[in-house]
Amino acid sequence: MNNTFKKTILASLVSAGMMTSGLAAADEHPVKLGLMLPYSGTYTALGEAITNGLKLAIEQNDGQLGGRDVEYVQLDSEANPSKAPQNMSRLVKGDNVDFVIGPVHSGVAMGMLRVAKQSGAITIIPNAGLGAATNQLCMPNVFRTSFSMWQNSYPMGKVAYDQGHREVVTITWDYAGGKEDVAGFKEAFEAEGGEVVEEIFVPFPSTEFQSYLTQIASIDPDAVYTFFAGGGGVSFVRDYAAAGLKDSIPLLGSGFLTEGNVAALDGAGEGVQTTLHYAETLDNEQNQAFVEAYQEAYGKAPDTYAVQGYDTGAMLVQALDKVDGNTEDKEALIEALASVELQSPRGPMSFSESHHPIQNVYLREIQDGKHEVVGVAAEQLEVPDDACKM
Amino acid sequence: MLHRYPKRVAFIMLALLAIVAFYPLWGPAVFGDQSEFILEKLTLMVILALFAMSLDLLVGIVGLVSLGHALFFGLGAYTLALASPDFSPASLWWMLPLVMLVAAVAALVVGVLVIRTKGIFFIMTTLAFGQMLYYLVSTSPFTGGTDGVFIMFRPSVTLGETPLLDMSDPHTFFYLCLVLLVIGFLFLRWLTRSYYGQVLDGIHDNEHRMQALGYATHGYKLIAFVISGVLAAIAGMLAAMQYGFANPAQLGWHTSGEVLMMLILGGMGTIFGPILGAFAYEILLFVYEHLTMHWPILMGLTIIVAVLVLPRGIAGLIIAPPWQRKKTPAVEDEVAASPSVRSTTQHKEG
Amino acid sequence: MSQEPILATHGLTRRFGGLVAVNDVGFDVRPNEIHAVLGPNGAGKSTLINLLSGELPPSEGQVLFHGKPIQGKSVRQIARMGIGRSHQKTNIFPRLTCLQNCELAARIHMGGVLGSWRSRARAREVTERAREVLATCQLTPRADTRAADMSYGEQRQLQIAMVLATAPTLMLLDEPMAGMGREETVQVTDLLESLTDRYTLVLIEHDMDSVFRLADRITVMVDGCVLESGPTDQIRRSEKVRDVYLGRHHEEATA
Amino acid sequence: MDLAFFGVQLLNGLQYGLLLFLIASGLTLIFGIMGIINLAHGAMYMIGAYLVWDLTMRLGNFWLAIVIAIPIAVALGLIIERLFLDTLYKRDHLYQVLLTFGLILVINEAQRIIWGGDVHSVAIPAPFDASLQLTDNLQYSVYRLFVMGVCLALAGGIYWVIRHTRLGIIIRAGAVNRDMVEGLGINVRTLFTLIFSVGVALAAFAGMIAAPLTSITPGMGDSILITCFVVVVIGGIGSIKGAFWGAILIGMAETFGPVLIPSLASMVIYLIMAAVLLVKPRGLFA
Repeated sequence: MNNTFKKTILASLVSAGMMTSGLAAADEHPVKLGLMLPYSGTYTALGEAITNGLKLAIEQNDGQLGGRDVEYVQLDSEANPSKAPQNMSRLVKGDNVDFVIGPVHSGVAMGMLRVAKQSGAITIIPNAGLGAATNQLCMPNVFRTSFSMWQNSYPMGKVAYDQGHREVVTITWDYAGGKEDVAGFKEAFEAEGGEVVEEIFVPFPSTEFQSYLTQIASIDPDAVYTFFAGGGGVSFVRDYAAAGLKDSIPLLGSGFLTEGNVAALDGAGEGVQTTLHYAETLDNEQNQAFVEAYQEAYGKAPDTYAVQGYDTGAMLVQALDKVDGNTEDKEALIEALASVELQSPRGPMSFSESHHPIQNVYLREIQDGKHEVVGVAAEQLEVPDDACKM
Repeated sequence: MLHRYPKRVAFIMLALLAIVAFYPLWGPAVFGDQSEFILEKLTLMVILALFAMSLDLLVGIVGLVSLGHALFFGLGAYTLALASPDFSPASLWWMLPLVMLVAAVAALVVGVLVIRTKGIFFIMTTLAFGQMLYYLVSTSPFTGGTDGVFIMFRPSVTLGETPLLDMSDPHTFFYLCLVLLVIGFLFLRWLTRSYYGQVLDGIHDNEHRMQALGYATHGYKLIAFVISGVLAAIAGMLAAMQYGFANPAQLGWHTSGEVLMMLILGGMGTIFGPILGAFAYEILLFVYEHLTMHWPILMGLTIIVAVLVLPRGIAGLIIAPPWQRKKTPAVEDEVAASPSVRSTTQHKEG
Repeated sequence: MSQEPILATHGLTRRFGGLVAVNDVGFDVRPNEIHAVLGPNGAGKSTLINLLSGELPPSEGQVLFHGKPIQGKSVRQIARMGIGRSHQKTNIFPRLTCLQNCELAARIHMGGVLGSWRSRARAREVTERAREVLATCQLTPRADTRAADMSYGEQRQLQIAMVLATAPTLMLLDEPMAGMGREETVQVTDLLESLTDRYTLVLIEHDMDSVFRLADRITVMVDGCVLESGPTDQIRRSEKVRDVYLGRHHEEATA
Repeated sequence: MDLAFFGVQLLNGLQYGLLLFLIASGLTLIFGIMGIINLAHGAMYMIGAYLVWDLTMRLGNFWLAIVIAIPIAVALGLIIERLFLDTLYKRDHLYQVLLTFGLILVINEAQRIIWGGDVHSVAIPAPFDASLQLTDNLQYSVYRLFVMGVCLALAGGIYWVIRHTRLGIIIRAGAVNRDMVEGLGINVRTLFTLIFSVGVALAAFAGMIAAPLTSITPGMGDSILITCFVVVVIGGIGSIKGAFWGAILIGMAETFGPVLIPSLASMVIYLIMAAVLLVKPRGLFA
């Protein structure tokens, strides 16, 4: 990890003014990737997983993109939306990166999209799931390799109804990501004929769930649908199990509830069902190879954030090979990126006109510490992007 | 005299102003293709300088430590965001007064409730109001929630139909911010040297005595609170204008803490100090971010060292440089025995 | 000397829980007189002056200023009515210069309405008034020194100067000579004596000989009650005062 | 909301309130006696949780981990007080706010360097990992009752020390007039070091016993910090009794608020604080 620091410092000091870089020939210079991910605060683990996945994909292409070396400029987004525009501007105008990869937090994504629109910088979102990024706010130079809140929660609506649940309570943090996720579930569940009897919103980022769990117990619904991520997910699932609700009221959610935290759940997650576009136990050989390589490189099992980083790297590899390393011609580059098709560890994956992944969504259940795939909740699901005028 | 400073201060500040103002001339030569980004960074520093200066009126001059000043900064940003039409630029002619009016009303309402408290209670009530507005904006439906809201077009400055200033040009926007900073500075400098400023000094020094002389101290403090809030809101509006983005994080207590850090770095109660503090803070942040991923440790240690070793901040160094300090010992003890300290030792009284 | 009193109290009482610090005190102060309030420690002198200046609301009784009741009014309102006071524990603006301390005091009583703080003329008048008051108190050489950098005695004199600067009709001075050297006490005593042509003074003091030299009338308080109140020589001759105040030495001497 | 669930919510409010008290007691002691605003108090809560997680993992025994973690926390308090706070006692609140704000940055980042960014959890320890059947579908972990017991015991302990011991008299006197205590020949320096270390240890200890009930994540101290300040201000600065009832009040508000007035849930504690300060500007028990 530390040689990238040295490279980063040298590169940024050089580009920060010691030398006026004229229009050098496109090819010898390394491709500069600006990583705007959280390396502090509650989302630190996600930032690190995405970074690891990205670097793994590029290392597997012997560290090259379109025949050129790669240089990483890592900037801590601190998941702080108010700093997003200036950080993005620093990467684009300050460090002159060729691609910006990030963020994790939706609020930071909004700030980045603002600068992406003004600067035209090619941005690949490896996580933030706000629907607008590839809908109302879509733009040619913005791609996403992760998901939209809707894409993961919508399939669970149908699954919940098929499992016989009719009255469901939803609970999530009172912030945009949570509301969007729960809305996707409600849309599908009520389309099937089910009813969301209560929508509980918890102040962000509180993890004091006891009073809400008691409220759920008093309503006594058929099932509970929830969206929490990171530490919030671990707390909720453990409290839910400790309150003995897991046996009487099944807990459903989108994958982020338990993703990357199965170890921390230590048994409290058994039987919890979630829908997500990835599971570490997917049995296709790309995933087996990926899990092995990731385990060997970083000493721990990958999760969806790692695969999203990995696919971002694979996408760059494929696109830059197509334009054989020419990052000057933006149109051609965007065309190449849009036409990327991956045999990803998560399964076949291509991009819609609004540059959002068309991918499978799997139904998973935690069985002895692993997300076992119990079914495909949605096949090659495309996200609604009617408000997108590219 | 409390707010009369040696000649060298004026000389240094004018020199800095010249360097910053003529950046567009020497910038490209030095920074090459990065000069546009550095201009953006400079604009941000100017905006944060205005924000820090507005807080200095409260903390440095009147001695009211607010831990919720980001409330007005964010209010300025959101007033711009919510009052701007979606598909055309608003006009700055009515937007700036609107932002100032909204901030003045909010500062009056919050001020009336907060001014009566002192010491830790003032810190806590300002923090509470800041958090209240933060959650209000994060959860209410029409402010875009925690994702924030976009401002599609920067407000324009037109005379009838002919555009006077092209706001989309970064240089023009930079000079707008710089002009507002200079106006703000001159206004506060004049205010602190006026009789009203003398009253504020008296209140900072010994509010009880001022009341015994017959001064309605709450009234004077409230006016200072409103002025400080309005200036902070202008800075908030400019910050939202720069990137066209308003977000609840601009209201959070971390932002209030950051601006306080700019104050300690720059030197409080001097009006020009916080300007230096804002520049110093952003430059340090820029350097630390490039040095290591663990930059918060460096920033945290910088603040701790500033508090322990350099309580008068950069301004203190300029006003009374160490090699002169032996001649004017009074400067040092002034901080240690600052009047509100007396109130802390007897914070149980009354 | 016998016009209607500038200040009068009737049945003035102040309790702190069970303790009665000031008990049913009635006394009056005539215009342009120096009225001293004398008494041992804990006699309730300081509580009395706090009741007069509005620092403490009375439990019972009235305080009449020019015949109008002012008890219960705020410190600020009473100050604006023209009752200036100095404090036992020096209460000045340490970071401001001597001149500034007096300017702040002078300004508020020269039509210190917010509107007037702009005019240049007013500012000159205020500074003149402040310099004039500094001169009366022999503090002119110290005009531009920070109050914190002055000696204790000078700070006490500054406090009197500030009260003077507010041009009050009634001055409440709480132990103005406390902790002063011989020569400074004489200086202050002469100063106070010279003020009676324009001001009325209520003096809380321990220093017996300066009180008897200065005061026109004296009120002696013991344990919160008025023992006796009257012209200075009546008090000097009064048996009761000698028994309570001086008597103890008298008995010890003979026992 | 029928009676049974009302009872459970009451229990939840009490449990959260008592835990809040444990953290707030340290804060109000430090501020009440030393006049120091310690923004880094929340960070110590986090350090406590991480310490107990790390030691439980290494030693395999939760209780042993706590026994070792407490002296470490006291030592940390000692070091911080000696290194940083020495010059702050005579200084203005602003300098204390700023220095401890710097401390938050340092401690949060130090945590990240030592323990990294992953989310962790601690299993509920041996004797208390059972749970009671409260209603047909709701169970209540016995460990939460244990935590309440510990908090009550500590509350009683602190109250007894303050009320009936010589140290308590000195502490109460120090809260009222520090110079007077110094005048009586009591070495205030060691008193402060003791108070700060104990205060910090209380916050860390709260983090330790709460670890099994929450997830251990970077920056978990920040949100609890603001709630604690609200508790201390409502209760009355420096008053242990105030911190206790303030914590119970806020615990109930955070529990019943979201149920009764969902839309205002996140602002309810600030509304309460503003209301209390309007009625009693110095807090309920100042």
